[in-house]
Amino acid sequence: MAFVVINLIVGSLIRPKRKDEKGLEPYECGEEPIGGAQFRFDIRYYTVALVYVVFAVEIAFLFPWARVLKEAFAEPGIGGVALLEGLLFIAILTLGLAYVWVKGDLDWVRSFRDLKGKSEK
Amino acid sequence: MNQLLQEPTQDGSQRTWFGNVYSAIRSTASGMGVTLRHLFSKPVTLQYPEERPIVDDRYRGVHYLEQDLCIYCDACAKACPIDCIDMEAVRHGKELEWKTFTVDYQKCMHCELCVYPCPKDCIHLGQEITHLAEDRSDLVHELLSYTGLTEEQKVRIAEAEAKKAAKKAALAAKKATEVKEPTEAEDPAETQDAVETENPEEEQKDG
Amino acid sequence: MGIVQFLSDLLPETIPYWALVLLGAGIAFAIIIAFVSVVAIFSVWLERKVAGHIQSRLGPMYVGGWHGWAQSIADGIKLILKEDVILTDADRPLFKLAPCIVLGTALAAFVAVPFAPGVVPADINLGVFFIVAVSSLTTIGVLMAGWGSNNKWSLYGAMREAAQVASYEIPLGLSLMMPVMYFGSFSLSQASEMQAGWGGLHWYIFSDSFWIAIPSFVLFFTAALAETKRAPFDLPESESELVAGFHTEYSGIRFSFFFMEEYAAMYLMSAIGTALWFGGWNFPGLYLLEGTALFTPLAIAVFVVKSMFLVFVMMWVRWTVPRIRIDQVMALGYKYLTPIGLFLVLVASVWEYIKFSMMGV
Amino acid sequence: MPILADQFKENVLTTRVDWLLNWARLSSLWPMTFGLACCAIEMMAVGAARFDIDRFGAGAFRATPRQADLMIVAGTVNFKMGERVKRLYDQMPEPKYVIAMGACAIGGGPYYKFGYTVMKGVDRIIPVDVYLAGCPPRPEALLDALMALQDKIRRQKVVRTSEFPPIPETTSA
Amino acid sequence: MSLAAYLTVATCLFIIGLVMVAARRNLIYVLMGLELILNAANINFVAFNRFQPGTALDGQIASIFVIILAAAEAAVALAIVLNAHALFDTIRPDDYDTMKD
Amino acid sequence: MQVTGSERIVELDVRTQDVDINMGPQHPATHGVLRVLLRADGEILTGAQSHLGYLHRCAEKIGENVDWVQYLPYTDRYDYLSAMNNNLGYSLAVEKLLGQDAPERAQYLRIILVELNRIASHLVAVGTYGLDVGAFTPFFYALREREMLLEIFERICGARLTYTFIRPGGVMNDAPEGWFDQVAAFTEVFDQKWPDYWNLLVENKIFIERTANVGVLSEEDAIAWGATGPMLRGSGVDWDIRRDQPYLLYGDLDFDVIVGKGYRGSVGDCFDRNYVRMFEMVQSNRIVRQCLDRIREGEVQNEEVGMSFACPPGRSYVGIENPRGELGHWLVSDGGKIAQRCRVRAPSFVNLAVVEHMLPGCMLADAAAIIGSVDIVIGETDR
Amino acid sequence: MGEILSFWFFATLSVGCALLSLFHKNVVHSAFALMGTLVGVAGLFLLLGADFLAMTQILVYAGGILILILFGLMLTRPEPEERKLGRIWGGIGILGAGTLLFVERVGDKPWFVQAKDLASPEPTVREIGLELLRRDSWLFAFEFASIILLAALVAAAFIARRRFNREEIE
Ligand code: SF4
Ligand code: SF4
Ligand code: SF4
Repeated sequence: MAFVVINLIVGSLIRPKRKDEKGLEPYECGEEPIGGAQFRFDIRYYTVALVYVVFAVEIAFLFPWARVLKEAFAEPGIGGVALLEGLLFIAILTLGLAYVWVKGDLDWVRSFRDLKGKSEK
Repeated sequence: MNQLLQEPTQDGSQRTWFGNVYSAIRSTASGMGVTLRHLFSKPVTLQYPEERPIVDDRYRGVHYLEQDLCIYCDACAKACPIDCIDMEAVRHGKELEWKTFTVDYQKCMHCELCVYPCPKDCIHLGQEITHLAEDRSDLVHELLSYTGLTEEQKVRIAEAEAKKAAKKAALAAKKATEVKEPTEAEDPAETQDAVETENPEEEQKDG
Repeated sequence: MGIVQFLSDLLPETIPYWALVLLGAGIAFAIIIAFVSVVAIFSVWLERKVAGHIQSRLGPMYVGGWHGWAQSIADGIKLILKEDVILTDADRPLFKLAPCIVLGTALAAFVAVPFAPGVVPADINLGVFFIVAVSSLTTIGVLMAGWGSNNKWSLYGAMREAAQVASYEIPLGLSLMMPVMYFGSFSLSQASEMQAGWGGLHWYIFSDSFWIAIPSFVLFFTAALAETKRAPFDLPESESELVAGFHTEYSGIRFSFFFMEEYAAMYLMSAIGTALWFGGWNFPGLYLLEGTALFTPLAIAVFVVKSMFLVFVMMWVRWTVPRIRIDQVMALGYKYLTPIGLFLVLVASVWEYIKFSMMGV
Repeated sequence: MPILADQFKENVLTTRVDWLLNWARLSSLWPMTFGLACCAIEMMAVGAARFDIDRFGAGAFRATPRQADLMIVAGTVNFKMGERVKRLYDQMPEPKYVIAMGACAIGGGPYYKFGYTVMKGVDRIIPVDVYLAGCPPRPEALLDALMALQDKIRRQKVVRTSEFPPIPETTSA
Repeated sequence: MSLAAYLTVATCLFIIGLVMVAARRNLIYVLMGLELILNAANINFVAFNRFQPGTALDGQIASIFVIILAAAEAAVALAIVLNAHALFDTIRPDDYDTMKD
Repeated sequence: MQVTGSERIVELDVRTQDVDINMGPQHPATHGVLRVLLRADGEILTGAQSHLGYLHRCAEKIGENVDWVQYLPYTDRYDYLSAMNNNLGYSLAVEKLLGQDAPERAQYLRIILVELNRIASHLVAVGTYGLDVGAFTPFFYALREREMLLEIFERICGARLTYTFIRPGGVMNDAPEGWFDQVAAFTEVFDQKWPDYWNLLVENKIFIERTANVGVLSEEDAIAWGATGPMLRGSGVDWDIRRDQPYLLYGDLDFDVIVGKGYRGSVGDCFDRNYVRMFEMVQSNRIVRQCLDRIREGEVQNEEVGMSFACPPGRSYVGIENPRGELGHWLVSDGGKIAQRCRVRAPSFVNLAVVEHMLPGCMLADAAAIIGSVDIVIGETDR
Repeated sequence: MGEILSFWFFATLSVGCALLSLFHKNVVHSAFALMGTLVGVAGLFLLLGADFLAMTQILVYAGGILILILFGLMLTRPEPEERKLGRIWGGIGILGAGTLLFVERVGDKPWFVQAKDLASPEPTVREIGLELLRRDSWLFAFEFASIILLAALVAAAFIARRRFNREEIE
């Protein structure tokens, strides 16, 4: 801890600082940047996040299930049903996965030209 | 030849789900095999500052000049595409008083074109590989090992002058006596040429 | 809170409890930072040596003497001394906060790593789950970095990172479910303890469920590579596409934070792998020493060496394979690893049931 | 410039600190991935297995100037590119060093005479620490240049003086 | 800490969320406000559960379901927001009445 | 990992913003100082424009200012990865003007050198292509083997990169003692090392996925855009100047022309271009072996052609098969010691033109893969 | 004492960040500030003995929903929103007053039991797991959750995919 703090302090004392504003523009491979960097982005990322959120919840559910599975077999009143219940849960979500898969939401459209070529043929 | 040098086959299995999984695992494993083999084989690295590379005789490095052979004919400078070579000397009859003979490494591209036309075969590109400086003007490289006249040269010039004077005197004397023997006049010059080629080579060093 | 207990025994009773807690937290934090720094320094050096030898060259040789051992120390000092560039139109608060969040979350996740019996910074009983959850926070830090840099390459890198790391949390979680099911516990130290049998070789990967353990480990390892942004999943910082990705605009010490985080995360993932699949600190014969003073240091050493080996495998993979494209990353995550993970969970749970009903274990 | 610059008299401590800082700097000169022309191929060769610049700790080629310490100007700089070179140099954080590799970068090289687009020396836009002649210089020569630069850094006095080279103002050659 | 302390925090979050929904005219803010409200509710659930000795973990499990619903809601709502944005080129609900003309 | 290219047509109604990004002049993927101005919608490129001139060195103008032989060093420097080939192209053009030929031994020496240089150039191309798609190690292996070749070159002509060796009327020097053995040893070693690249890079699943079906250039397009070299052959056109318009003694030699067949995707994708390079190395190796068998003692320089000469008035165009495609030299002489017109048809300049046309619709990561697969050398495009 | 400290820390973190995100001009900053709130709430959960819930909160909220929101922001135009401070303060005023009134009414209940007087919390995940599987308690909800998730996934994917054409609407 002290090591880090000392590092930071000493570093900030010794570290050179530049006086002018030269070279503080964004780096764009040596060129002057064109336009700002805060722009609207691709829709694909959104679908990915969407699928992720749903499955993250699934994981949150499955973790306790997996944790207690062994004990649940022995637990009176649960028994082997625990297995079926979990599998049902997985199955239903697999349906969801299958849906987005079949509908092509998991594909990142690769090439407009590919598509064009296909539609022309 | 190796099996692999055969052309690959069209592999339809790459297009199925299981085919993809299989080929991904297989090819990654074989790639990792190659890298693992290299991990334990000996590196090819030449540890430069400790181990020096063997530089071939033909290597075109930094120039050097056999100064005593050079006849200040400017052929090398003319052959150079970018005029790197700059030389200046004063002729004292057959002897040269070198002022400067520089190669400008701000321009030189080590193409060796200056070497071929040299009538005396006295300029070379040597085996020295590094030429660096912290100041750019240091890169104008002086090839001469000495400037001005050496003692021997002075002696020879003096001799030559003496001979010349003697010859002049003789000539004048002969003229006076109307006897013509022009062939004799060249003899001393020839012997002097021979002496010149035998000059010691210790002084020829590249800077 | 082992440390707090220890401190309260050590120090006079007049010291208030909250001071003890703060002190304990500070000490734990310092230890973790020190450990992570050492691990990072060592792994950077190792990475360069491994890369060197794989590429049939030598890697660092001169700095510090023997095989350039001080190379990464020099790198570290130099990075501290570098000018800290902040762009004129960067989003300053985000730009400054991002490296701290990224490194902070990586360090926080270290709390749950068990090095030896009893040597756990904090034996969180949710171990695995905690690590998965906390490491998902790095994404936010990276998004901050990308957004705050006001640079297109950075933003691209950050978006990729967010999409990729988020997606691969699913296979990662699924792959961790198999050991959780097998051990019936989230705690990494409990899992390690449970692998102590067979003279120290009762590792999950050698157990009766080995045929589930091996694929699940491969799954875990792949997902872990993606989570730590290592090749072939190094798209967020891919050099030939995005220059340096989300840390394009970072220099000096802030960059070193990202650098350290990468290696810390690598070590973290390897530690999980070691604790769950490769028996943690267990090693054949080591149990003989139990009770002696040698035991704990040796156990720590075994654990560190095992996880360092996994780190080495990560490096080995990195220097072997090309980089995947972003759509392929997504396809691999959702179309290959997730179904495989779900299938494995199914098989493993059925296997557990079979074992339960047949053998009663 | 460092705040601490010019604040101390020379003594054992500052010499020690100088030694440490210089050691760190010279041991970890990360070059920028920045090839211009033929010389860049030899620069690549230096990074490759046979010569392995990584032995000196300078093998971590960084693609972004923000993380680089050393700019190896390897190749011909023409006026169009010169502007970019200068911008990239400006974008590197202090302390930064430059090696001008090859005749072209030093003074226009083969294009000195007829190359009307070629900048006659990169030191007209950025300060150069080490000039390395050759066309292209051998990889060993580049290693020599690196060592020369390390020597130069070793002589630098970090704690006391602000010895960073002034940036020339002219952008025209 | 007492139950009241947790409830105070929850109330603060709730108020902030509500104000955010009401006062900031941007669909994303509305969404964020909703999340705050749900969080406040979760704190309440858990806090009551904790301070009601002897009960099972129903409060906590209820919060888990709240989180799930929040996830589902966020996913669908954001999809709608994106569509709205595609349609009207803005995400300010105030401007949506332009479609009437 | 395979993406079953979604069949549905996407209407881009969510108004994402197209953004203009500079790729280059200083970018690891642009092989020097090419600048490509990309227009991207998220990860997908919608437009591309390449900007040249960051390495313009007036090479052609210099050709009109210096002697015939003095221009030789400058030919080294436009395609600095295959300087021997450039020397050869220029020398052949000058020889055509002069109406002179090189002696047989010189011709075989030239073929050996040129083919070895082709291997060296393809090694760099394949290696840096590995870098472009993210595999670092093959690059190091490739440069390691190339280092052996450079040693061979250095022994015969004294330079590693800029050879100035093949000259009008022959070559500068005869081979030193033991040189042919060294070459023969190399051909053996190379055959042993070649499978490593294949296993490590080309057959890797990820590499295949990254390159197959990416940047497809159809046969018609390739011809229409004037692509040459591996670019053209990768698209399935069976055309090689060495075989179809033989120069030197290529007519007598036995070698195959490698043509892309779409083994892993469609014909003309990045994989095929890379595949062509990989197997061309093997063929070059074969050619070198044959030349080693056939070469006889003899002169290496046509005595009629000196170091400084004047060419008779006339014009000549000679195109040769450079590693990157057809390298043409167009020389006009007015009878003087200096060319009146010197013009170079640089293969990568022409090949580069297709890139603008291939990039839109690909992904950002493909930009690196496609530009890399064209294998441009900026010294040549900008000259 | 440690508990009080932590409570104040997390409470300030969550409420402060919530306020920050309420008042901030820049919508992206607001979203990032929300992370502080979510982590703070997770901390409060921890203090309340709900460790599993805290982790779920971080995993789903901070790692999932927040990223979703951020992606949403980056897809839509992140214009600096003109915030109407009057409206915000007004809202806070009214709601605050209302709450105070309410607390005035019901605030006399025994709500001031100190947590440290209660039994310290047990690890919850085992209980939660078993509870979720018991037929008489949460099993139905557990299965139902999966259906809700399925519905959400399908619906969201559908809506996100569906693109209206302007002409179609007009
Ligand atoms: S080597 Fe070439 S460039 Fe250098 S001086 Fe000689 S002729 Fe001129
Ligand atoms: S060509 Fe030879 S002899 Fe003539 S000046 Fe040059 S070096 Fe001297
Ligand atoms: S110095 Fe020579 S090798 Fe280097 S860039 Fe210039 S011309 Fe090319």
